[in-house]
Amino acid sequence: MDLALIVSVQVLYAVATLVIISAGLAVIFGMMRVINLAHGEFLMLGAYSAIFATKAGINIWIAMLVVAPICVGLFGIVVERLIIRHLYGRMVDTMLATWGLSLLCVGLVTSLIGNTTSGVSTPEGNFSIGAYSVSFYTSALIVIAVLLLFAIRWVLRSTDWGLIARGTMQNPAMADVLGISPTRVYSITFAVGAALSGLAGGLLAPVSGVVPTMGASFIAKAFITVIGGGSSILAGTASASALFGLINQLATFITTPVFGEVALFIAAVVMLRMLPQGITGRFFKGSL
Amino acid sequence: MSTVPLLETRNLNMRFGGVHATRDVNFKLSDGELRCIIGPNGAGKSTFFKQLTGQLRPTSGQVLFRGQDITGCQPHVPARLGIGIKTQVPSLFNGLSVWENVWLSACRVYPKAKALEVTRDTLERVGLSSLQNSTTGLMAHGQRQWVELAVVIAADPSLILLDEPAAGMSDQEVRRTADLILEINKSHALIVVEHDMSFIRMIAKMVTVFHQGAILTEDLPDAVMNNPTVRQVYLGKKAA
Amino acid sequence: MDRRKFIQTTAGGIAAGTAGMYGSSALAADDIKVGSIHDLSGGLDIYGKPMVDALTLAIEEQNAAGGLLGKKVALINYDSQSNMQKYTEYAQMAALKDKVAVVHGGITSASREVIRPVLTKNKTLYFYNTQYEGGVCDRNTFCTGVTPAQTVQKLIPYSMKKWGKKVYVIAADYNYGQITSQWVKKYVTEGGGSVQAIEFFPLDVTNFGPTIAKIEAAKPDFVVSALVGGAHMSFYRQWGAAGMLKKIPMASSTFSVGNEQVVLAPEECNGMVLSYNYFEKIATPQNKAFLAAFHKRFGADYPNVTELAMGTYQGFKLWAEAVKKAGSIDRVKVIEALESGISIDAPSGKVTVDGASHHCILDVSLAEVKNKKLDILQTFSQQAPSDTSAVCNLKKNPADNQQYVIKV
Amino acid sequence: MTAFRDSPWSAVLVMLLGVMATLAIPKWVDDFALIQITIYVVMAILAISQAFIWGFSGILCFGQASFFGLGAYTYALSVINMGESTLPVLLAIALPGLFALLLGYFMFYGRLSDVYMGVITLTVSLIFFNSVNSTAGPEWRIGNAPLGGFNGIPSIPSINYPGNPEDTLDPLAFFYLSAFSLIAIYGGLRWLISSRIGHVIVAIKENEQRATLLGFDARAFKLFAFTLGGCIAGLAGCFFANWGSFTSPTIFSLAQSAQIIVWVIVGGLGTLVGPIIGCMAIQWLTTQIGTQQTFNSNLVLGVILVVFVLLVPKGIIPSLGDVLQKLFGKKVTKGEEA
Repeated sequence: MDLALIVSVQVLYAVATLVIISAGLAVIFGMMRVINLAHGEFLMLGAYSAIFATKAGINIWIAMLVVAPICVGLFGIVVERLIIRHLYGRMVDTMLATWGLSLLCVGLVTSLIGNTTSGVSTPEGNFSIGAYSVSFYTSALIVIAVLLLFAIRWVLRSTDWGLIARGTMQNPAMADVLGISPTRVYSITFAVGAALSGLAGGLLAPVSGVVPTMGASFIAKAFITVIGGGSSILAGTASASALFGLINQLATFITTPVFGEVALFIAAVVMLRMLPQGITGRFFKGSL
Repeated sequence: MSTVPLLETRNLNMRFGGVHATRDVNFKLSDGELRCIIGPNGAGKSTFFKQLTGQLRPTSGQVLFRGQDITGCQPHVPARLGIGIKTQVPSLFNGLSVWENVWLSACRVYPKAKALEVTRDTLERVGLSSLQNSTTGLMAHGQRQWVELAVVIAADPSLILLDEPAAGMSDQEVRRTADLILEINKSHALIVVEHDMSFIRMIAKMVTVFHQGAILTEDLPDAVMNNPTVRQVYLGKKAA
Repeated sequence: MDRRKFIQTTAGGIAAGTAGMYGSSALAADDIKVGSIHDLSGGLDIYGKPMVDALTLAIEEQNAAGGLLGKKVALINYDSQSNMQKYTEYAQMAALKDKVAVVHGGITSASREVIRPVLTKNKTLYFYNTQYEGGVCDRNTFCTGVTPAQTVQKLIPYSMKKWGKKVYVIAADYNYGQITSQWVKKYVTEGGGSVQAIEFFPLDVTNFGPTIAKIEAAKPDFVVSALVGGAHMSFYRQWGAAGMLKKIPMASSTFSVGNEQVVLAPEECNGMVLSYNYFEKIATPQNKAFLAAFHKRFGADYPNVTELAMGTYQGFKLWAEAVKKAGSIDRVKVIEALESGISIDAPSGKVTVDGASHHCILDVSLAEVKNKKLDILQTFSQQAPSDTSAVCNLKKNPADNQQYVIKV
Repeated sequence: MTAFRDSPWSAVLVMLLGVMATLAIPKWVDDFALIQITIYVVMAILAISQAFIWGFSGILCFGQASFFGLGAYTYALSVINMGESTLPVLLAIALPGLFALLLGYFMFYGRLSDVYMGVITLTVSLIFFNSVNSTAGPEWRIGNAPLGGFNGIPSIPSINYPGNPEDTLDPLAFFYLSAFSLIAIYGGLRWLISSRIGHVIVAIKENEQRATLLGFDARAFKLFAFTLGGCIAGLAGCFFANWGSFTSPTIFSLAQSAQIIVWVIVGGLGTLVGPIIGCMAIQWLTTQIGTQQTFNSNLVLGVILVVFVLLVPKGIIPSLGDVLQKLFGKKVTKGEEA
């Protein structure tokens, strides 16, 4: 019985991780149709800012939940102003520019901070379910993922900024006519997306070795989750994370972690073929 | 003339969610005929047109070309059977020259040498020979409509479907398009979807009036003009 | 648009400028050239950097003491960027273009197996200074790193005596992990114990949740880890976070090689037992002098001189000794000098080249991780590379050129 | 002169230059540089396959590394088992081609948009990378050739003259083989592009809907182009395995796919010569960076890609074409570059 419990906790943990790492991308790609291949590096920068903040004496939770998002959010604004702004509407060029940006970030961080793996230890201790012990941090991540979904939902649905942002994305010209400057909304939305990625990086710092090249392992999964999810940001990301998280963890338990990854990718390819518009292209139509 | 109609639809239906775009449309067209389809916006003209070209898969009913069922087939099949299609918004190979656009259409049907000759004749026929080297993407809207016409007839289809060929044209250009269509009708059957009544009067032989997804009436242009229901539904609003 | 045209021309200028800057570094004609091919960027840079630092120090010390055969020794550095194609390119460049006297390089066994055939074909002497799974038998190659018969053979009996007989093995999924785990299994069964399971992980896996649960279910007496690389660090972190360190002790054949004990918090790795040739706490005078020189050269806050760094330092010293003995840098003469049994008093104790297997006889110590430091528990002097010498004798058949995979 | 009419002359010119270069290089270059240039030529073949399917057929494929790797592994595994290299070379072309056919059918007959195709092809190359990366165990072997997982397959026998396995190609002969293959493939592709099928493929890239309405089954033409691209990339993989007599899973990695894309963007999308030059320039630059410790190679590649996408979106060759055109003021109503 305990094993079943542990497996379900692991599955929830995997789903929570997928939600957290793809939330930022869902905003940037889901809403703005900007394909940000530097998303992995935004995560890495978030992890590093959390580590430096913790080393500078800030409480780890504040470092992860506040410092990391703010740093990467600011970086997002700079990136949007310098690069992304010129490329709206040119999807392939944005893909290539952000790919260049990701290589650039990895190179910059490696030369500045060097390559020794840094990290911060996982806060809080652990508790045990039957014979198995689970770290508090894992359950904290699950809770944070759920809160994150509701927070995004609240911002988008019931704040005027959320409404303006959604409106502008759907029809920038219309927003212009109504006196809202799309350029400002675009840069704010991109910054929010970057901040969410920074938050994800911060949250994952304690559980993974933070190296300049850590972004690569997240980028593919984040993209598959967002694209698999489909047009509506929240319902799509949540449903895709649940599906892919489940497949990944079950395959990992049955075989090895490697085939867990391969199973995830194969499931994604097959699903994209069956539902070209993603899960919310067919189900949960019209939800946020 | 064989008794089998060139094109026939049997109670064709199309539903988008709640909207019932075409309702049990039974339509017949014989060889060499020129038929116009008119109707107010939202009467289902374009939906009907897209069902014929295979761009939309009908919810129910059949589309028969020379008796062969082509309902909901792959979009490239009607063209192979000899149906030339001109879409509402001119859809051309913008990066290529006029010559190349027309040549591509011809080369699917004719061997290499014949294709060159057909291309030259078609451009001659539509009066675009002088513009054959210019890039289609950079040309004026009217000219692009004619290029698309040339592209369609280059493949010598037995039936040509035109969706609003005169849209966005000056009167003088509309006049020239009408002459072109009449000249084309000498060797090809045509269905023209249009709502510009003056253009219809220039070319039409038989007119089919669509209203709320169904055929209201089929008659000669003058008869259609004076038909009270048509006037009330369609011309009445405009005349008032 | 003028602005854009202006930017395009300057961009073109910059690109040309940077390209021009890459002339070859200043190399006098008659310098003795030593090639170094290590990963200084990409996933494996945490191992490469300390190795190149140690090699630089060794060469600077050599030049300070009058160079070699009266000539200055020059280091040519190639960053293989954790990319196998670059390893092949640079091995060819070192052998054919720069015509170096010797190449020190290769970190993973994969990279060794790329450059070894190239260097042997192009007759350039090759030193592989990393601890590895053993079995390489090639007259043109000298392996100065420790092999399982020297380290694992000490680590397993000690751990079994201390913790018990049921062992769970986790290893990096490439030939190092595969073969080392076989050696662990051999010594565990010889000691009367049993290996419950062996699980392999590719180098980029970071989520070890399910694995920790499986280990808990198996309830082993201790775990043996042969994990490699920055990503695998997260295993130790998740292991500590799940509070497993207190429940199930751990021994490792790769921990601290990438200075993991400095990065991780004490409660994530204290008590781990390791076995290597070199630890900073070795109390020989040569080691004290070496550490003083190292910290003077690379800064006092240098985290920790790793096993691989010392392997590279000793590798160069052995080669230099052989050149002095042979009186020339000619490949065959140096090989014969090395095969005659060169030995040096290195910081890790006496290191002697075993002529038959081209491996080294050296001291091996057991140590325990305690608050980011490695405390020595036991030292075994002059351990022979018995695993490789059992299958490889280059004196009897010098033409042998392969890696024996030991059937356990 | 529109895109089609000027192609025969520029093609012949480029091929002539290629042949002259191939004959001249071995004369005034030492054998190390020859081996270096050989790998540039091999990578250029890979670049051409990407340039053809992306630049001319409009297929956004981010996973060309999958066919490249498949070609290398197929050659390695079959030549170790068979000894004689002629059949393995053919297999190294056919198998990736077959895989491209299957993957292409899976994608093109599913009405997928460009972006989705980019992500799927990228994911497929990651599937290859992860699967091959985990075959280090002794049980993973085909015949007597172990797959070797992360450490790859070392000491792969090189291509031999058809008939006798002993007589293998020396670096010079291998250079000639690769260079003339590159020239032949370049010529073949230019001929194909100016042929009827080529026109239709380019037309489909311009406007798929109009091509369909003209009666061309766009999916079949794209599948043909994609499969051809797969075969060429497979051949490049076979030559790559031959060049270093080694292959490892990193051949499928994200970094490898990224490099291919950078070559085509820097060289010039929509041309074949551009990516060849872009590929050789970038390869040379990354090797130089490796020997100098000043810059990190990722940093330089990243800057190049960002700068080119923002400032020189058409890549070197088309931009040069524009500059030359403005300088010599040729009155040309040029639409898309050849």
